[in-house]
Amino acid sequence: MTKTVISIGCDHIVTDIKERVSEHLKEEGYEVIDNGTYDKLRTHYPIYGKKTAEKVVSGEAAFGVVLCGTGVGISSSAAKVPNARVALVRDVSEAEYARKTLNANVVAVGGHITGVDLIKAIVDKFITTDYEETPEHEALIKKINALEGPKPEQTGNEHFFDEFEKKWEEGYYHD
Amino acid sequence: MTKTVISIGCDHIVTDIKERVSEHLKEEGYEVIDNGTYDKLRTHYPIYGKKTAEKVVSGEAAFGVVLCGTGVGISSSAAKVPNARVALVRDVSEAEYARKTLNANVVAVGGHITGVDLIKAIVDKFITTDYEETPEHEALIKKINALEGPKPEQTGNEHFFDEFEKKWEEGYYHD
Amino acid sequence: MKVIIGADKDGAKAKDELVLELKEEGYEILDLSKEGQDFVDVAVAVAKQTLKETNNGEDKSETAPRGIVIDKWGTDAFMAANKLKHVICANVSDEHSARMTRRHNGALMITLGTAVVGSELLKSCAKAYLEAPFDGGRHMVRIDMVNKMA
Amino acid sequence: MKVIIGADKDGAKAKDELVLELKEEGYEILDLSKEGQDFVDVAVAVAKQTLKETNNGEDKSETAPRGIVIDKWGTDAFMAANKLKHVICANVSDEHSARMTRRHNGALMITLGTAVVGSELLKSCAKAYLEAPFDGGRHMVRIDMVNKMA
Repeated sequence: MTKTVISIGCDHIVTDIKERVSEHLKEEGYEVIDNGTYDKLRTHYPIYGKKTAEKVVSGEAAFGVVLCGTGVGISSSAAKVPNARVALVRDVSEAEYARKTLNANVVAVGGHITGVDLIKAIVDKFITTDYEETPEHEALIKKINALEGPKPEQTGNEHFFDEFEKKWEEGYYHD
Repeated sequence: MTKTVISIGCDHIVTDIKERVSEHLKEEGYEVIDNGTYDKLRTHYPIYGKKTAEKVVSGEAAFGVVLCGTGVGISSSAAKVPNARVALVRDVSEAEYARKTLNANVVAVGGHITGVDLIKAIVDKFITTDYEETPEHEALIKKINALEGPKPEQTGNEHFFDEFEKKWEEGYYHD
Repeated sequence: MKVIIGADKDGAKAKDELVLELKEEGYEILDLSKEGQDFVDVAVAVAKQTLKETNNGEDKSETAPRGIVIDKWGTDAFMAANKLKHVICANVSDEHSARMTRRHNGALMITLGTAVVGSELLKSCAKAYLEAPFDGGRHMVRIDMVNKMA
Repeated sequence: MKVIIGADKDGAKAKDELVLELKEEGYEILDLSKEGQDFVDVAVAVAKQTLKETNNGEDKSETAPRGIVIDKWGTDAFMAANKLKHVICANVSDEHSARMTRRHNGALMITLGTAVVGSELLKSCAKAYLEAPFDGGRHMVRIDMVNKMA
C-alpha cells in the first residue's frame, strides 16, 4: 500500500517543533517530505512556505503542514502558491471546517503559539477529514481561486528569491 | 532593590517548556524558585503543584506558575492548597481578568497546548497586572475561599504523598 | 449519559444552544441554571450534583455523569469548583485538552468561558470531553494524590 | 488611525461591538459590510481598500490604515485575502499572534472568526493588532519575498 505523503516546512524559529510533528506523522504511517529548514540558523520563511505548498499542488504530497512562530509568515507565503488553499488555525474545529468546506490542502500553525500536542491533534484532524463536495463548496473554492493573479516564473523556480538573499547577505536588511 | 519572586513547577512532560519560561522570567529580572520536576523521568504532578502553590501562599513568592501537558492536573492540585487562587488559561485576556478581579496568585497553562511565546505573554501579563480591590471583588474572593474544607497535615508536609509513591513503586498502579 | 450543566447570565445563550445539540445526540440533561446565580453559585451547584451522582467522582465509567459550567471567563468557575474536595475541574478552550482531561485526569467537570471560546469551538470542546473515556492505570495515582489534598 | 472593517452575517454582531469600542478609543472606522456578502466578498473588499489606502501595503507606519475582517471561521477569509497580491493577512485567535503579526509580518489585515474566538478575546486581539508597531529591519526581507510571489 502506498503511504499518504505529507509535505512539511518551517522557519528556523520552530525547527524543534517541526521535528516532533514530523516524527509523529511517520509514527502514524505517513511519508514525510521535509522541505526544511533543518536547523536553527536564521533564514526566511517564504523559502519553505513556497517549497512546501508547491509539493502539494504538484501532487507529490497529499497535504502540506507549515509552521513558523505565529504561523502567519509561512502561511501567507504558502498561500501565494497557485492552487494552494491554506488554513492558518489554532483549533481542531477550524482545521476540520477548512477541509470539509474549502478542500484546504495546507494547514498552518504557530509553533510558538500552539503547543505540540494540540498541533498534532490539529494536523491529524486536517489530514483525515474528507472534503465534502457540494455545488456551494465548489463555488466558494472557485471564487477563492479566481483571486489569484499571474505568477510568472514562480513555480518550481529555486532562484526566485535569490535577489533578496543576495541583498540580505550584503547587509541591506538590518535591525 | 529586592527582586519579585516567582514560584514555578511542572511535571515531567513539559520540563523543557518550564525551563524556557524560567529563563525568560530570569531575563526579565525576576527571581525564580524552581520546585521541579527537573528532568523527564516519570513523576506525579500533584507533588509539584502543591509545592509551587505553597511557596506563594506562604509569602516566599509573589506568584506561582504551573505547567503540565494540558495544565489541568497540576492546576487542580495547586488549587487544593489553602489560599491558592489558581487560573488555568490559554489566553492573555483570561490571565488579566483573573488577576484584576479575583487576585489570582497562581497561573497555569498547558505546556503541550499553548506555545512557548504565548505562555510567556500570558505569564508576563499575569505577574504585571494589579488586583483591583473593590467590595464586589472582595466578596467574590471571600466566597471562593469559603469553599475550602479543612486540610489537616497537608501544608508543608513533604511526606503527604508518601503512601501513594510507595504504592506506585510497588506496582499498584499500572496501565 | 447524564450531563449536569449550569450557566450564569453570560453563559446562558451558549448553554441553551449546547443543551439543544446534546439532547439531539441523546444525552440526558440536568440543567441547574437559576436566575441570579453568579459563577461561584453555578460552579458549586454543578460540582456538588456531579459529585453526588458519581460517588464523589469515583464512578469514571463511560456512562458516568459529567458536569459542564458555562460562564463569561471559565477560569473563575474553574477556580471555585476546584476548591471543593474530590472535584477535579478543567477550564477548557481547545478540543485536545477537553479530551485529554477526561482521559488522563478523569475530570469530573469542565468550565467554558464565552469571553474566550467562540460558539462552535465551545460545542466541539464539550463534545470532545463527553465522548472521551477515562484511561485509568498510571493516571490513578495522581488522582488519588489530588483527592487526598482536597 | 483608520480601521477598515468588514463582516459577513456571522460576524456582524461582534463587528458592531468592536466598532463601538474602537470609536470610543478614537479610531476612525470605515465599515465596508454590506447585506448579502459572503466571506470572500468581505475579505476582498477590506483587502483592496486597505491596499489602496496604504500604497499596496508599503505604508506600515504607526498611523497607517489596517484591515479587520470578522466572519464565522476566520481561516476562510484569511485563505481568500492572501490570494491577492501584496496582501499579508493573519487569521488570529490569540493576543500574542495579533501583536507579533504586525510587528514581524507588517500584516495589512487580520481575520477573526466568531466560531472560534469569544467576545472579549476578539476585542483584545483586535486592539493588540492595532496598537502594535511594525519592527521593520530584518523582517523586511521576508515581506519583500512574499510580495514578489503574490
